[in-house]
Amino acid sequence: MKLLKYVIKRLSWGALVLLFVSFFSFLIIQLPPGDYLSSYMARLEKSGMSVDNKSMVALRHSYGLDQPFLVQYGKWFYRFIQGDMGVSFIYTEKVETIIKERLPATLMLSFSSLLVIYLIAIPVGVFAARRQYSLWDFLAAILGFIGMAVPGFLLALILMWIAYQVFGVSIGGLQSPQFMDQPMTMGKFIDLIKHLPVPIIVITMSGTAALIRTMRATLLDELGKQYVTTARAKGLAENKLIYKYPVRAAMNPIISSGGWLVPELFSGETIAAIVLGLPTIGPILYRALLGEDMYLAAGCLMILSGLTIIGLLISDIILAISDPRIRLE
Amino acid sequence: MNKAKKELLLEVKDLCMHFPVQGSFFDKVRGVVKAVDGVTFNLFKSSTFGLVGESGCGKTTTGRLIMKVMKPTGGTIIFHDNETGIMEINALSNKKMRPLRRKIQMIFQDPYSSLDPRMTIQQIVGEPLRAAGKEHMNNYKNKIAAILQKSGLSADYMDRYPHAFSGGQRQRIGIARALVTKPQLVVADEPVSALDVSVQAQILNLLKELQETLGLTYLFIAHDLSVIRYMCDTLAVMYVGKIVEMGLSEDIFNNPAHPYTEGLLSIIPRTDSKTKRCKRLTGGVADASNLPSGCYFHPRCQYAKDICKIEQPVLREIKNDHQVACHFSLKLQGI
Amino acid sequence: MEDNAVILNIENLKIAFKMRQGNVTAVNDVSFQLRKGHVLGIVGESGCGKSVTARSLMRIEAPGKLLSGEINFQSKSLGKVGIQRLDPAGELIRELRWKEIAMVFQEPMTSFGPMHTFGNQISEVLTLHNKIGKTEAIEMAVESLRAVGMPRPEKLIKQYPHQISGGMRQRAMIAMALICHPQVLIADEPTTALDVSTESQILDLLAERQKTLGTSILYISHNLGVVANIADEVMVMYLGQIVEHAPVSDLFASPKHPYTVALLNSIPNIDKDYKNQKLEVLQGSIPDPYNHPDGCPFHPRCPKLIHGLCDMVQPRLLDVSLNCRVACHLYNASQKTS
Amino acid sequence: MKILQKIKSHSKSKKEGNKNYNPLYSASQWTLIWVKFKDHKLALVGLIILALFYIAVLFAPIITPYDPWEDSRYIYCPPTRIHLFHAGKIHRPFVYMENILTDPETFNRTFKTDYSKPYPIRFFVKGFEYHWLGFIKGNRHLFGVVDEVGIHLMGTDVLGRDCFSRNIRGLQISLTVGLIGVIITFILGCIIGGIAGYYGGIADNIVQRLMEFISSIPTIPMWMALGAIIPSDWGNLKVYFAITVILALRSWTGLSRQVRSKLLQLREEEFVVAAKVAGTSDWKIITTHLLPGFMSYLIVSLTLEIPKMILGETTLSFLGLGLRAPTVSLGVLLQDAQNLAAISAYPWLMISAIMVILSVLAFNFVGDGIRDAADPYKN
Repeated sequence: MKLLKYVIKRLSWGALVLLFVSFFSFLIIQLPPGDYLSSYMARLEKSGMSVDNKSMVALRHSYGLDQPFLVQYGKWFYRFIQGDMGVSFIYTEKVETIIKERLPATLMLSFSSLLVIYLIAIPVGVFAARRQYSLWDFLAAILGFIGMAVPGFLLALILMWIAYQVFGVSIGGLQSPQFMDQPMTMGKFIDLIKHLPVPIIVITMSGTAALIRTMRATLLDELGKQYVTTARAKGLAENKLIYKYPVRAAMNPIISSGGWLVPELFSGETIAAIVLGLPTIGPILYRALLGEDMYLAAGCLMILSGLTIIGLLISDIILAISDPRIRLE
Repeated sequence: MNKAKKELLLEVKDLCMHFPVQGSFFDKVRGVVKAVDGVTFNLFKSSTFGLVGESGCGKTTTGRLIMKVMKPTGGTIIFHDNETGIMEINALSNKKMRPLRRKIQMIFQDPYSSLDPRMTIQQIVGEPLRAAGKEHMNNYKNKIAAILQKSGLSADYMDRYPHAFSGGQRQRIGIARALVTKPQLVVADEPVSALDVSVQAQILNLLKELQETLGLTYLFIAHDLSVIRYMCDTLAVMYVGKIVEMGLSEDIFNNPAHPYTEGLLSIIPRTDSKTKRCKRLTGGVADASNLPSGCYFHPRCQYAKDICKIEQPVLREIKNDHQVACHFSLKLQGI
Repeated sequence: MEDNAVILNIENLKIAFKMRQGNVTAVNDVSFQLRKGHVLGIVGESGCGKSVTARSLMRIEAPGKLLSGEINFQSKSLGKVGIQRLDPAGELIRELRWKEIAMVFQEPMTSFGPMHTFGNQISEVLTLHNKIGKTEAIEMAVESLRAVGMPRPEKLIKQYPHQISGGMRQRAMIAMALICHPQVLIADEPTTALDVSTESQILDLLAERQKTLGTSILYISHNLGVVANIADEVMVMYLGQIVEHAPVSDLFASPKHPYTVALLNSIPNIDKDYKNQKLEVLQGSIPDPYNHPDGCPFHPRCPKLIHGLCDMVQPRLLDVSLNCRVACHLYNASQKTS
Repeated sequence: MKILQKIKSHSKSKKEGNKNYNPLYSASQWTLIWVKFKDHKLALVGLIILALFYIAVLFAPIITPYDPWEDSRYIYCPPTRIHLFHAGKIHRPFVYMENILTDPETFNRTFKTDYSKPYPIRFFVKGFEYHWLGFIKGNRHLFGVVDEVGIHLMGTDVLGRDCFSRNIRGLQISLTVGLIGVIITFILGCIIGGIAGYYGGIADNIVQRLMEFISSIPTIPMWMALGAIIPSDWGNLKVYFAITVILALRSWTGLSRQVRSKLLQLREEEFVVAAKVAGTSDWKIITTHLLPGFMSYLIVSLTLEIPKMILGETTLSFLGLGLRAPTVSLGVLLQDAQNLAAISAYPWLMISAIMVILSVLAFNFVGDGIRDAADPYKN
């Protein structure tokens, strides 16, 4: 079937991009002059302990830091494919276990945020377009602007401040302490849900604002087209007519806007997680970059980019299925 | 347009333009669309040659090839110029082509997209002059004012922008731009089809007057046969990239030799309701990516025989410079 | 209702658009009648208000605002109806739309919704108006497509608009328009965007369908030749007003209003060899819609201008002979004296 | 309206005023855009805010009463209130002295206002030395107080430094990061987008793939990674430019996509073919026809790109991966507001956040206003 061929082509292209990303992320971590050990050494000296040179060399060798860059990359990538992403210096654990531990929270948050964005932006966008130049349209526009103007971390800060001032409760993290490493019980699930709103709001704020504007503009464009007049002439009721024809046609650009929305989501999630202390991949990447923990940082970048590529692929496939003009090309 | 000394201006010899149909990123070229497929005709000085046909017949592409907007995939275009002699347009380098650019100009179809909305009329009309080379300022302005006057526009429109003008006035500006460098050949690509009836007549008459006063030669491209009859001395009817009939306009209009021309003439709605339209042309224009075998017109032709399905007819002369590409054109003529 | 009874009676219709730079009267005091089984052609250049007039019959005149005048329609189900009183988004007008008055538009490319199959869009009208089931509606849709000469209509039902040519799409549009057997079909320049050969086939199709179903057609076009072929009577409009209204043979044989005369002369005649004769040309261009000339709107371009009369007093549309009407002072004066 | 008057008077003198001469006939593209832009109320508001901000940025050293890095005893002092009435009588605007009381046991410090003596605010007061625009030496400041009383319009921070001066200086850094970053985006976007749009074919394909590659790495993780590369021993100026480059690396893709699609659209217009036929060279076609064609769209996307960059810089500096302590940018200022306790106790630390939001909102409003007016020939 043509669609299968299209999917395979896109997948192979995604893999190629992932290869470039891996090279790029490994290169990035190599650039700063020293590496983990030298900065670790610097920290030790500051706190008065001194490490003699010989054990330093042994350590460097065991972590394979003394080999030339390309060899390090080659070995790392070869092992990466088999799922062994190397060892993190900070956590002294295997990178993939850390990431595996944090992956479900990342996926759950980003997926639910994507859902929230689409569920809010589409109706509000349609509403604003249909009542163009009315008070509501103006309000939606203002909300949109503020949504795009307030940076993610600031929103998180403000929400936490309000919660702290008003309710006197700290709403960081996804789990209250007592449920921390308990098995999944009903109580724990409800507690999780109770913690969800703040991170979701922080992550989706700018995405929703931008999508509302896209939806409104696209729908206004479609409403001017001839087939809307034809449908009206056929005697269809205004509401039914608008949702069946122009809104359906305006859905395609909305689905294809997944292209810039998915990366935006992951980046919003990273910043929200750092400020709110969420158990996702964002904060680990942050600590890894600060501490120049090479393998962990590369692992995180790869996973985030991988998720983004998969997200882009899915949005392309949905678009190909939903738009007959592309599907039947 | 005295026929006595017919001086040749432009020779087009089996011009071809085949567009590859691009597959997606990975698979290679899927097929070829023969937009222009072996077109041959000659243009004589200060006469009007018409190219007529329905959409997709390749008339606009032919016009653009002559203006060297794109390179043809085959055939030659030879321009006879008494100053610079005989030259094959496509063989010329850009530098050598520059003097020739002044001699060949073009009038476009859509008055709303053929003028740059961000330039004043003086800049638009003056562009060919600026491209042809340095010109003293007031000499440059006088030339523009003169040609605007000739095209029926007042000279003090010069510092206005296109958005201040109606469709008809914009087309006059397009004409002024084409004639400012006193060209010999003007390719008019559907100059009136985007205009209202009354404005259309004004522009057609203007083109005729300018031809008489400036001795211009027109290659007139249109789909409306009545406009072609009014404007052209000789014409060629095109169908899916090929010329199917060519000759003097009275011969073709009075006794058409090709079934397609005959069909077109019969179905055109007339205002005098005496000659009722008769149904002689069924079906639609052939799809350029999968063409019928033999003569492309045979699926729609009422005279079609077996030979038409196999062998493609060649353009041959049946009477003094009246050529047809059809196996049975003689029978059609009742000869 | 016996033949040529009046189905549609429009009196002093006035429609204006509120634009940024001020009000533009698109239709200025237009009155005419449409008889059962007749084809009424409306001809005029761009901006003369022909399309706005037609669309106001179904109250889809877009940004325009119906100022005054009456549109009395003899509806089968609702009896005598004053369409100008109906609320454009109301229940009643939706009853009439497509069930009694249907429409074919100019752009075949964008008249159908891009995301739905032909079957869905055509059968939708039946399920809406005739209250019949989906499957039965699809069958009727297939039949209606076959009736307009569509090859393989069963295949077409599942296809999308972008998969077929402009000419085919216009045929499907006509099939959809006539599927509920409306009393009135409004054709707003249906063949302008088509090639000559497709145009003639669409005209034949419209004529044949009109005869068999007895629908009355309001045919709008700027191409006089097309109107001459399909219409029984013709109205010429200029700047929102009717300047001449006559049976098709009278209008084209002996045009009366100077504008109609000039229009007919400025079209190159395909059967005439012009040698070096020139076309009679109508000077000037259509005036700016924001400042209508006073008196007769055509007076700035009229070769037979009577100073003091034409540029002061607006001529009324008066009967000159059996159902021939002209709005020109030349004829009013003669009428008084004769 | 003065633009229209200017045209009217200019054209009246040149020609007899025939009845329906509309001054907009000979109005260039930019005049038309300005006429349409003015209808957009929000955009005008945005323009005014931006004008104020950029004036403040230009005259930063003169406006600020205190040196942003000068410590003082007034630690975490709330914003000084300006009074007009002293003991019931009207008085020129003045401030009161704030005394610092330290509680002996808990050592926490509170401020007690001494209402006895009004200290009038003076203008063009002598203050700290500065080099305006790098070369003009001077020590005059717009406003200030002479005696040792303090005037901290936006309070002070943990080291007693004046927040008002630091915010203005922060604004200077953040807004200029946006501008320089946008210039890099403009150059990269135009060149790459231009090549892809004008020449198409393989070039277009390569650029498309490159953009796909860049957009497949989420924005902030990419910036964080690039931010982490900046060696800690680089000077402030070097770090500053490194950040602008990093921000631009990501945002040029949006611009080049705009440029490419606009070029593809304009290339099909008949007036481009007409120019080619008239003999105008390729380069001249690009500069005289295509560039003015999409210049207004370019300005729209640039104006909308600046706020993204300001947000980018603020986020990065907030995380400690962007600009570092000695430099004062709005993001760095917000680092102090990181912990909840600090914000709830000293809310005026959040004023830098309001500065960020205001500047970004202003840019978005202006960008939106230009976008509506970008194509005056559309209707």
